[in-house]
Amino acid sequence: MKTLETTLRSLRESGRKALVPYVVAGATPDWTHHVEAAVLGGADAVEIGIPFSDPMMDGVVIQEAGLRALERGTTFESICQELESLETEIPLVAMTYYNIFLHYGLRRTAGRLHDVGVSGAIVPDLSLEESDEWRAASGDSDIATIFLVAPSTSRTRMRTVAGLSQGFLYASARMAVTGAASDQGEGERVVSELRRVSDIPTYVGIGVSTPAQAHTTAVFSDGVIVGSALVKIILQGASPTDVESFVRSFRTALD
Amino acid sequence: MKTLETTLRSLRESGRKALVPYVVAGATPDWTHHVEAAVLGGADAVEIGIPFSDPMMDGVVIQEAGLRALERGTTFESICQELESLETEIPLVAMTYYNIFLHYGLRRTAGRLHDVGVSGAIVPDLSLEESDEWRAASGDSDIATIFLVAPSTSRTRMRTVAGLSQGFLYASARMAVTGAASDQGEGERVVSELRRVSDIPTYVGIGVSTPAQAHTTAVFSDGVIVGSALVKIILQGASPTDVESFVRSFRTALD
Amino acid sequence: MDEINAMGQPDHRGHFGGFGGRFVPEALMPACVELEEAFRDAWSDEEFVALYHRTLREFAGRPTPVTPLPRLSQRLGLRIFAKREDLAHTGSHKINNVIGQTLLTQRMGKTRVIAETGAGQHGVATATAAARLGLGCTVFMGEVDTKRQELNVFRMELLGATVVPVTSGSKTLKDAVNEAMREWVTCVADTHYCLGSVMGPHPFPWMVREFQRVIGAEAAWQLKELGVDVPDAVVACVGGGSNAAGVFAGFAETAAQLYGVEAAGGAAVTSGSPGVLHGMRSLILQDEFGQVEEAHSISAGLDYPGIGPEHAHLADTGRATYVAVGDDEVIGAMRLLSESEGIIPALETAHAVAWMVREAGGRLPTGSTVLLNLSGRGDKDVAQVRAMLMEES
Amino acid sequence: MDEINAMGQPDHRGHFGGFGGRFVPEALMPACVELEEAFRDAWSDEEFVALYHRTLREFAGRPTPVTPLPRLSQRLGLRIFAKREDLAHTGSHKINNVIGQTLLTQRMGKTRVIAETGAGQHGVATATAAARLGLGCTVFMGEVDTKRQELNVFRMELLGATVVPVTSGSKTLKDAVNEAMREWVTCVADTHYCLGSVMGPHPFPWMVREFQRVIGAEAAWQLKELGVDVPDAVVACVGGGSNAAGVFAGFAETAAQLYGVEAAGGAAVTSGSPGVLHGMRSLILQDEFGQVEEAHSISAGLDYPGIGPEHAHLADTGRATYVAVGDDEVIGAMRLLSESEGIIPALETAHAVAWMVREAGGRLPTGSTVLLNLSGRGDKDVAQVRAMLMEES
Ligand SMILES: Cc1ncc(COP(=O)(O)O)c(C=O)c1O
Ligand SMILES: Cc1ncc(COP(=O)(O)O)c(C=O)c1O
Repeated sequence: MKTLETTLRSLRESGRKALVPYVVAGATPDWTHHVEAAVLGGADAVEIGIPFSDPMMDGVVIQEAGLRALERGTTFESICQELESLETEIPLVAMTYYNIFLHYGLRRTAGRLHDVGVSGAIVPDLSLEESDEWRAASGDSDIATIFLVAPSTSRTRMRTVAGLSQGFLYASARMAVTGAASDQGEGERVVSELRRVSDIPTYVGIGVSTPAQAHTTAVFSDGVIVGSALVKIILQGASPTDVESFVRSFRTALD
Repeated sequence: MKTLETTLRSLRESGRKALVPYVVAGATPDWTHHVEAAVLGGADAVEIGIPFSDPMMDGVVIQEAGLRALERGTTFESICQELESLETEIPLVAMTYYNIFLHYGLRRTAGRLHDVGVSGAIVPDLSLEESDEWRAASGDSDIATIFLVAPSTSRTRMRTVAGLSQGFLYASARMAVTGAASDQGEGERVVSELRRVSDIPTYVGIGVSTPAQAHTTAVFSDGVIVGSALVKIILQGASPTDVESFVRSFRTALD
Repeated sequence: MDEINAMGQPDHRGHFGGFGGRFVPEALMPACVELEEAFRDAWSDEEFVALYHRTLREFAGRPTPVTPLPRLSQRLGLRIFAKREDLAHTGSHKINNVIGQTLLTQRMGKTRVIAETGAGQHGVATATAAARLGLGCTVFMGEVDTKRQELNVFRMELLGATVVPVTSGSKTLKDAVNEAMREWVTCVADTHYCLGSVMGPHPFPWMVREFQRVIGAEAAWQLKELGVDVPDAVVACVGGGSNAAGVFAGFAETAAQLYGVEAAGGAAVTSGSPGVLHGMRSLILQDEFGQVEEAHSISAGLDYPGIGPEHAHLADTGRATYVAVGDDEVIGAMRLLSESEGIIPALETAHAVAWMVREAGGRLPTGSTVLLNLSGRGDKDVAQVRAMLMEES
Repeated sequence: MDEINAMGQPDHRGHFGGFGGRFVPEALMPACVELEEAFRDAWSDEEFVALYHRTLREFAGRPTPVTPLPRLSQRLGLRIFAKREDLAHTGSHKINNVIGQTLLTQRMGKTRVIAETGAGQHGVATATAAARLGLGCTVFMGEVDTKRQELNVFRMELLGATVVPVTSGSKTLKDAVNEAMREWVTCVADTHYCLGSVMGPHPFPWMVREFQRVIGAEAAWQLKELGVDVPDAVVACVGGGSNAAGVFAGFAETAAQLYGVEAAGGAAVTSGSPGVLHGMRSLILQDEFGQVEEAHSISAGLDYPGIGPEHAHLADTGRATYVAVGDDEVIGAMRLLSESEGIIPALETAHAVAWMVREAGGRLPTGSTVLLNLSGRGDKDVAQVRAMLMEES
């Protein structure tokens, strides 16, 4: 079992609901401070978005953040360098599209991510069926590969996905790309079905945008992923302190 | 034999080359004065153009004159009324397109033309083959029907055309619509071929635009028709006196 | 009513009953006679006919299909089939005629064609067929139209043709015909005048109808294959009348009702009277003094003050019925066919559709089978229609 | 080189050698699987196949002819034949694919399609096929393109479709695909994503090629009828690669050389490298960091930074050869074909013509027989070309 999963399992055992905020690397010059602020605010892990030109699974907010990052000259390597200087105890999980890894080289990617303190990877366009190569390349590294489950995923398929996911399972609350939503979506059904086939920590994301939603969601899941809602305030110019208190509002709702 | 032909035959017998200028009725308010001036200048007959919206056989100058006439509200009837007040000894020949006659009624047209002192009609889009009706309708009037012969007309066909033409034969000097031309065209060949099949007075038109051309043309024909060259100066504002001296310059060249 | 041979040959002078004939300057008479002879000869020469049909097949995409229109049929309570001239090369039936005439030009040993055009459809078709055979090509187009239809001018130029803007008269189609005739007088020895519809002097109305007959001939067997022996009605728009003549020819000797739909602003049958224009005796729009009036239609292809003489005759004998549709009904009809069947028709064609909409359940009884001649595609018209709709809103 | 079954089925994961596959969000995986099953099932159901072919025939005007191009042949010293996709309904081969996919949509019980479009050709084709079947239709189009191609937007609207301007990324085709995928995630239960080329996740590259195979299949027997057993070369332009795949499929198992002509500014084979984009592993234009680059071509239909995975594979195995042509060669080629044969090709197609001009006597030896896939007509492009030429002069 990779370190990420061990960490997150013991987090769950401690009775704490996981809070995983999402920060787009490079979207602002001080993004690493935002990461640190999120930690201070009570995050249990942080998703580090590595921008890609064609973010097929992302809504307008994260697209915009990615675009800004790219315009600032952000690259996989520049992000890794900035991560090197970031001091944190909690796990970091890279989130990007497969072409970025492919282009950098799969083994090289896994090694580099590990070197800079990343312990997991979410690659939404890397389907289970196409993941052999990456899993082989990252297998002997300590990078956990996190798969997503969607409301459209069949039960049989859930079993397979859950079986291969490492670290945690990303349960998508709705049929949508990243972005705020006002309703609860189908997270509860998805998680309850997953529970029958796996005991891996299961976090709900896609559309979790308020502390109240996070609270309700945490009742049936092991944690929540807060993406667009946080990225949005960062795009609007939030300071690290703003980020810290934003994250803390979720922390409070979860505890 | 209709009066027009009798007149023109005796003109030829007198040794005089016929000069037939062309005036577009209604192109200017004083067009009847232009006709009278042409007579004073030495015309032997005058072609009176009755304007038609779609003058398929006319070049730009006569088109323009016709358009001006139509814009001034000229109609077949208004022209006839104005002709009524025109006093002249020499023959007048109406020139227009068939639809004008058809629309006014064929018998009615012949009668009206005769009443206002016209003795011939040139209808360039009325082919021999389609002329039965008109010839029947005008047969017992004293309106002579003048047909054209073109450089493309075969010898056999020339015989038929010449046989039907009354008053005179209009020999087209070239394959062209009305308008000035600098060369002599094929008039000489056309006339010499016509001579073999008919002794009707034969006048050459289409492109005769200078006294010199008229002179050369009269050597092999019985006369010339001067259209666009005269209409052009009228459009440019020629006074009746200008018209008279223009026509006289041709008269001098012919005598 | 003499239905047998209703659309046979005209008489030896090119008359269809009281219409037709040859009203042209003497200079053009020999050319008309030569053309008539050349056409008669070619049309009875199996090799020429085979070449014509092979060119239509290999180059122009014939046979064009007959498409059942289930959704429009349901809306209108009819059983509608469309003969798809919009799928012919260059986008309308015009290509059938120009392929015939350019092949004939070649056969006559002439090396150049001239043509008139209104919106540019016939001009583009002529330039196309001329390019294919390596013939020179000059197209006369009213100056007003060259400005309204810049893209078609460019299309013709791309195809190697010369476009001459006509500045006489109203500077539109009618004047382009006059100008082409004037030009023809000067170059008739090596040049054929490729007229664009069933109009002009004999043999054009007859010849162009024969070159368009393929529409009706194909549709007749295609309908049979689709289980329709004879349609109750055949509907076509009428400008000069070539697409209508072509499709009617396939059904003239059947019991099918034939309907020609004119544009209200260019309705030579509905609002015109007998007269002579452009070398033919026919029905034309004219004022009380016999001056020809300008037609006014939303659709350039129907913007013609005359009609082919055979149509005047078919109207006279009652074999075909002519009706008129106003500009206001046309856009809705264009939209209806587009939305319900995925075919954007030309504005010309949309007149025929509009009339079907109006008469469904009326002169076209519910349940009756209708063949619509879909004479052309609407691509050429979308810019105009869009601009009109934007102005309105 | 394994020529037998060179263009057969991909493996069970949709791989063509090292390319293809299914790189999509988990939310779309079930839809891809469902689609694959539905397509397999339909494609082996005689009734469906018959319906597809009947629709192509009755509605879309198939078979399109193969036209010998004598004058161009003479100029280039080749024996050239053109497969006339320009004569298919809506003006290009795109209709073949959308008819297949919309019929499949109906069969799957879905009531709506979405599509991406660049210049609008695929969007118009999709809107057309959707209108014909009464399916809802939404088309995603980069905002930049909606402005460049206002008329195509209007055309789609006339056909009853909704056009959504895409404001993300470069606001062009590539982003329209992203946006369509994002939309599909939200409505996959009742909506089919009608992809416009042999790209995207499995089964699209295979399915679209099968729906386009009719081009090559027809051309093969049509050439035989014209006395050509197997052409020496088959030439097609390549954007995503659907027209090329369709025509290649008819000749993959023959000795014909296959040439795919890319736009120099969108040459995924010539200038790209392996990567993953839009659900597939293929060759793509990307910068040194793996960010996908925008393509830049005079021709909107070739303005795509990727290529269908099967082409990447055909390039890999050497069965087909891919070459690139720059914008500067294209207008001349468009003019050449127009003038010499009376066919104005689409700018996309003109790339293939330009390459033939360049290689006549070179890679296309004098006297060799060439099949050109004339993928579409140039009507959509004349305004652009005219504006460009006017700027130059
Ligand atoms: C599509 C279409 N239909 C009809 C017409 C009218 O011509 P005709 O009455 O000769 O068929 C035109 C003329 O341009 C046309 O383009
Ligand atoms: C006429 C034409 N040819 C070619 C293409 C390129 O697409 P593909 O490579 O999928 O055939 C397009 C795309 O719009 C097109 O319109």
